[in-house]
Amino acid sequence: MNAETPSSDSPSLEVKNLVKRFPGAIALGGVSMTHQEGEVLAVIGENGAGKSTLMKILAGVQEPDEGEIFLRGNKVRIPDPASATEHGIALIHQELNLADNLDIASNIFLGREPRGKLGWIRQSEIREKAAEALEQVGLKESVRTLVRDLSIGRQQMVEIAKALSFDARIIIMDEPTSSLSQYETENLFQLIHTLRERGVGIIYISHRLGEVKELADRVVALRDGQNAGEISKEEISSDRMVQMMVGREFSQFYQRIERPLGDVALEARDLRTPTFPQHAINFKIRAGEVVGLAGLVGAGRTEMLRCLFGMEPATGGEIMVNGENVTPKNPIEAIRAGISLAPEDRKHHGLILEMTVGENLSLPSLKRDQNKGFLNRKKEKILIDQMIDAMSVKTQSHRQIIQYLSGGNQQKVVLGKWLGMNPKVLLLDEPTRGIDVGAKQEIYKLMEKLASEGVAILYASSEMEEILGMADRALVMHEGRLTGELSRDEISEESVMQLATGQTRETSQSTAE
Amino acid sequence: GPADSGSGSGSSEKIQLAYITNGIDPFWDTAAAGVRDAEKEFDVECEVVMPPDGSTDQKRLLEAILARGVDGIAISPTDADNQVAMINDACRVTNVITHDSDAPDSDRICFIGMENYKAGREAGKLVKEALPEGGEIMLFVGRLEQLNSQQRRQGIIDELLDRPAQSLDNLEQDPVGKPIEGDKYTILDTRTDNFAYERAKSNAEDAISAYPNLKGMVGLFAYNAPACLEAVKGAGKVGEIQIVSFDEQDNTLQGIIDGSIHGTVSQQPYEYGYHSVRILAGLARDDKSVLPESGFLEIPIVTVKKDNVESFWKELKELQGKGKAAQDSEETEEAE
Amino acid sequence: MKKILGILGLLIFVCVFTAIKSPSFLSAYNMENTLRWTSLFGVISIGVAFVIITGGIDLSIGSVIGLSGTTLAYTLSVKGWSPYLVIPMILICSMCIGLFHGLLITRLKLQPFVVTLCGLLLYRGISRYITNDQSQGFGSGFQGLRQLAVGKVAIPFVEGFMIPVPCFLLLGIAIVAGIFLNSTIYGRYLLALGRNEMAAKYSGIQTERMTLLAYVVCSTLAGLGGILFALDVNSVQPAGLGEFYELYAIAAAVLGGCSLRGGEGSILGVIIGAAVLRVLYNAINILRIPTHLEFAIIGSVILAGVIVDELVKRYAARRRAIRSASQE
Amino acid sequence: MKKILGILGLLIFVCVFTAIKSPSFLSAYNMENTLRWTSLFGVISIGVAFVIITGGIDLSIGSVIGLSGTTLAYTLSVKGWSPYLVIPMILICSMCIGLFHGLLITRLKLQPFVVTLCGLLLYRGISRYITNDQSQGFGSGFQGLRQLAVGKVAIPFVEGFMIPVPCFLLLGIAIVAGIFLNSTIYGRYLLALGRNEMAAKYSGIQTERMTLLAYVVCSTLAGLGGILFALDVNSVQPAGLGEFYELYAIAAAVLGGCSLRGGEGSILGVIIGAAVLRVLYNAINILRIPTHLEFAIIGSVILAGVIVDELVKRYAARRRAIRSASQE
Ligand SMILES: Nc1ncnc2c1ncn2[C@@H]1O[C@H](COP(=O)(O)OP(=O)(O)OP(=O)(O)O)[C@@H](O)[C@H]1O
Ligand SMILES: Nc1ncnc2c1ncn2[C@@H]1O[C@H](COP(=O)(O)OP(=O)(O)OP(=O)(O)O)[C@@H](O)[C@H]1O
Ligand SMILES: [Mg+2]
Ligand SMILES: [Mg+2]
Repeated sequence: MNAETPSSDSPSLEVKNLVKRFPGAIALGGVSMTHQEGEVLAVIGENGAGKSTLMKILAGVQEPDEGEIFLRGNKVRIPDPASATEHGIALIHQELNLADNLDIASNIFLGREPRGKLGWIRQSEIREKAAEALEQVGLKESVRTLVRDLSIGRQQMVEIAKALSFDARIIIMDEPTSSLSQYETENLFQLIHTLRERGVGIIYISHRLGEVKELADRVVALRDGQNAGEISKEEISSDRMVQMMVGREFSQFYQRIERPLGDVALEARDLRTPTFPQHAINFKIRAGEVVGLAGLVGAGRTEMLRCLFGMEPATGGEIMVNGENVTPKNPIEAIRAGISLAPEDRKHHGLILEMTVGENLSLPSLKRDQNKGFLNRKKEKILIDQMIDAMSVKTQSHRQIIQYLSGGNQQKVVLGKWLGMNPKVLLLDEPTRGIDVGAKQEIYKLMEKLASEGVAILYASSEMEEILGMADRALVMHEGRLTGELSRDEISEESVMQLATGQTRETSQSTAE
Repeated sequence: GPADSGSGSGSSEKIQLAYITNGIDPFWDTAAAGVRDAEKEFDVECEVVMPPDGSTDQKRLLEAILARGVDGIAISPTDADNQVAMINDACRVTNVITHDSDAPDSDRICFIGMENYKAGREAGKLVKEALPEGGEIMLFVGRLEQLNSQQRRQGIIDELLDRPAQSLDNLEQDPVGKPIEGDKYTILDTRTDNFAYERAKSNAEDAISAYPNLKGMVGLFAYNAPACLEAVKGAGKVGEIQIVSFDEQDNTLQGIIDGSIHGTVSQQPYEYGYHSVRILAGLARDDKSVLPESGFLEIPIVTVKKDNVESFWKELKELQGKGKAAQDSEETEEAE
Repeated sequence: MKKILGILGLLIFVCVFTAIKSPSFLSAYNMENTLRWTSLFGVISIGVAFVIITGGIDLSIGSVIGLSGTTLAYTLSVKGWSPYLVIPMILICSMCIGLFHGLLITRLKLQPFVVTLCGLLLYRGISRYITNDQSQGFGSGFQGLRQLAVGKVAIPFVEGFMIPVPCFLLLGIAIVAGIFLNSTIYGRYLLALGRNEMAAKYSGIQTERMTLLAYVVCSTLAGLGGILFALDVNSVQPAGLGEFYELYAIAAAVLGGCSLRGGEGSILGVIIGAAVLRVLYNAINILRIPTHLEFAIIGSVILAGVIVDELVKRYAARRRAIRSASQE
Repeated sequence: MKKILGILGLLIFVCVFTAIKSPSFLSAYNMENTLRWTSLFGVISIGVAFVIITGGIDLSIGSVIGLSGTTLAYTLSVKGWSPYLVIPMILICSMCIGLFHGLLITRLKLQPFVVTLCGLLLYRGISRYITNDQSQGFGSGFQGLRQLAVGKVAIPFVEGFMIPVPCFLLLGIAIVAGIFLNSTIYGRYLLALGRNEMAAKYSGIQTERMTLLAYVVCSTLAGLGGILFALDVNSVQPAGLGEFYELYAIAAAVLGGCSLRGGEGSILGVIIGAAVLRVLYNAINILRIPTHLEFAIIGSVILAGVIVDELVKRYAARRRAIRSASQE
């Protein structure tokens, strides 16, 4: 417990006037920040505020154009990731960065393998230590599993385990929970508490303000690459944080309006997914209904949504849209039947990173708007402008290459792609993953609006608040099984968790129909 | 080589000739030596052009030579029947003669060479000498698509089967891939290697494996017999399998001296190079007397066996040495 | 557009250099020849560019060229079939070859490299088998048909210089390909799936069908190229025609701005790429550089060109960054 | 391991088939030859596998083989230099070639395809230039040195069958390469960066240095291969030695389980891949199939092998899925 006495005159980490420019964007325009020994410092800000850029600089992934970094009062340079490791700084990247051809253990120790002479790998030592790290984060997988066989959520946990396995003095977590559900998140929090007690400093970035409230000793806010204020533990409240980030007051978060429900728009009858063919899935969603899909990481939500969208055709059962059997064998059939899916993994499935914002937005609707096979550039432009506007995508122009947008803005484009298609059934897989409060609210509003226009919405979410706040009804899954349905009145943190961990409730079955 | 270093003054006075081969092969190295000697003797400049990739390349290079202009071209057509138009195009702007392989239907002025079919028959005779008892024979060649390899092959076959000489205008060929059986000799197969020496060797090795009774191997291209020799040595069957060769690669001649190759048929490529340049130089100076009477200058075939190999080789070395010396001095001149 | 500038610069440099060194480079005869060869290689390079844009590769085109050229000469001269029957037949067969590759790649998920490498061997073998390894040709017949490859068209009011017929073919194909790639939804689909096939699939694009299309286009153009090469050279060696052309075509495409990672490419660039290669070959001969230096020179000129291009781009990017920083 | 099974199956199938059809296949002389050729091609394929694992490609190895073989024959026979000087010199030069490629690729970020294609042309040109396009050879000299390639070692207590020396070379190289790839951190770094260079970089791996290493290994082994080929064949054509070998080597690597997308590969698989190619060539000759069918047969056998492998894998996966479903 020697870390209980942080010396206030030389903080463990201090940055002064960091500037980072990109062609066409200034990510950081002179940011300063201090981090005290053993504290949990939360960094918040809207999408594109510069949080990740700041962290990448600290981890040696990028070099600042101007500014200074001090560690325990000494000025340092961090030119590459290896020297960040030497300084005891570990970063959990916002976007997954794993070599998916290697197994979990190799990934955790990549670049820092316990080695013998001549670079000999000590394989058993790696496996042992990796297993420990996995246990710490509560991931029940063999360390020999290849990373490419893991779902995104589990890959995220591997990333966390990787950072933990360092003997780091400061661990930076850039949205570590963005694809974790409540259960794993709590696990992570436990871990953070343990680490703090051990004197390890944490810098925590999240758009989930509830988490920040629970964890942070201090909160630093960034806005447009500038410092936008700082509050201490006592002052932390959602309103204050939002105000710092957005620069104005922010009122009610979830605004549910009562809507009249239409006929059944989407129905799954005895649906069997390729990964869990032993469980039949049955549910109905009515037009204008917003249904949440909850579950732990790996519960099979993504799998089911992919099935509904025809990406991985169902191995059994039927999918009905407006009472018609459509059971799509591929996405084209799904789209034709009026089903759209905004996928979870935006880097690999949602976007074509090297293409422009505009080209990404119009990709699904090109076919509809075509002019005998030719591009209809006029319609395309109108659609793009409309969507950039509707989703308030922060971009210089629609010609910007999308990989240079911040994560949140990228996510807006993913949603925008599908809203342009006027779907009957909208499937959203983690629609607010990694996006800021403002954008989140816009997306919620959009969902409300679409629902009131008669679109049936099924959204998978790992964020409990989102299920509690948005859903008219909730479906809960556990290991590929639909463990229950909760009506609006039944949705509560406990009831969702109960079903998500596999404890079936007697009442849930009766209310389901 | 006679590369134009850009100064231009010297080269514009001298007569410019081009000697185009049908590929890259040691055979042509000897021919180039003849070209170099004649260059000196007749005070002309002649570029030796070896197209690496067959007909297409030959056409491309010929076009480029015509584009920059020459006073005469000697060409060895890869596919005479189908290159008539191309050769005629060249005839329209300059003097064209053929060497090694003729294009009789074209407007070329004359042909220097000998008949590959005859050479084939000579090789057949060598085989008969080496294997008076008869036996199984394999043929090896770079590419069978070329006229010269087809004629050589057919010459050997006809000789071994004691058939009468065929007319070249309408050569009847035995199909590839089936054994051709005569009274004494059986020609098992003809294997091609696409000019890859390593394939030539592995083809020979595989033939030794596949045909335990193999008695003779004939290499139709210069590098084939040495490759066969390597394989025979590896199998420990020197003397057991007789080898007959074409052309005069060092390894072949050494093999004849050692007694591991029975003999070779030389077309004297040096003479091709020499006479091509001599005739073209004459024509460029409007001297028609250099032309052979019938339009065909026959270069005699030389059969090299153990008894005459040493003198043949010595002479060859002298010729090549002269050619090389001429070339070297030229290069040093250029460098200055 | 920017990607083309480098290669265009190289082309201009080589042309100007050669023209200064030797006046015969600009002679009508030489220009016509160079244009003709560029057109022939341009046609096959455009095909290969389609495949490269999808992130694939086609090593078989040299052999497809060989097969189509051989079949043409064989059926016309030896079998005496009608060209009106043979040419469509060859094009349809080439199309089927592309379809075959495409199906193996999209349905069985085999690696394009492996599939087309097997194709390289297989079609070469078939050409040699059909003709029993004998050279084929048209002799002095089929003069009318051969105009497709060797014909020239006079330009009104210009004397001495005529445009080779293959140029028009290339022009037509390039325009269609350019419009397809840039102005139709399918072109956009190709570019998208070349970059990220999964994301394209999630956007409702029938990626398999588009990939199939690219391979079909590639093989068909190779088949057409084979016809033209055979008609041009007049002499077809079943074991030789088209050998190594896959590398030339791929090189032309890559020099012209296609990335082998997929998703990038411009038709104009590809044609310029093909032109650079042809002009280099021509220049070497025109400048009387010995043939055995050919490869060394082409290799080093291209390498130097690519390196200079990269350095210039970096320099420009640095300048731009400094300028934009000082403005703010 | 699973990836190798398919190709191993193909190898066994071809061997058994040929052995049944013709007893000469199993004769000592034939096995020795096949082993020797497999070893020679195996050496260069292992080099290429390293580059492929990093997600790159090396098209230049055929020309590096040509250059190294030509230089060896030229300096030994014509210049009369000592082998003790020449062989290290050639290996060092090959290393430098790899370094040069690697630097262009990692520092200037040029595409490996372009760089090594230029290399293909350049080194071929240099070989032809050095020797003035004249064939080179060792005549009947250098018998001792030539044992490196054509020598054989008797096995104790086994009569008739001897092991060719190149086999030992291959074995040594394969063991070192296998250990490097699987049991050292550097091998792991190669695999990681081949799949996800960013991830490797973020983990503090000096990806550029590793990529460089792969190209150096590849060129060095190609240089060694060139020496062996020249010693084996005894006669070297500067324009021909090694032509197309890059395709064979890449094919061997890919058949042996390397993915051209990088990050995958096993040394054992590569050797089996090389063996399949050589055995096929051998089988065609042994079975007395005409040479002009060679390509067609090799192409179709490999294609059939790859297709069957894929279908079997799919079938197995389906069976497994059904079984696991019925268990629960
Ligand atoms: N490599 C790059 N090239 C150009 N612009 C970039 C690059 N990386 C980031 N940017 C820009 O820098 C700004 C800050 O991005 P950064 O990723 O740091 O935001 P963030 O605060 O992490 O946002 P989010 O919450 O969405 O992750 C954004 O405007 C982004 O577009
Ligand atoms: N490519 C894959 N190969 C094998 N198994 C997979 C693959 N992708 C997912 N799985 C497994 O399928 C199950 C369901 O995963 P899925 O991604 O559908 O879950 P999820 O509820 O969406 O969880 P997450 O929050 O991680 O996205 C998990 O057990 C996962 O490990
Ligand atoms: Mg971020
Ligand atoms: Mg999911």
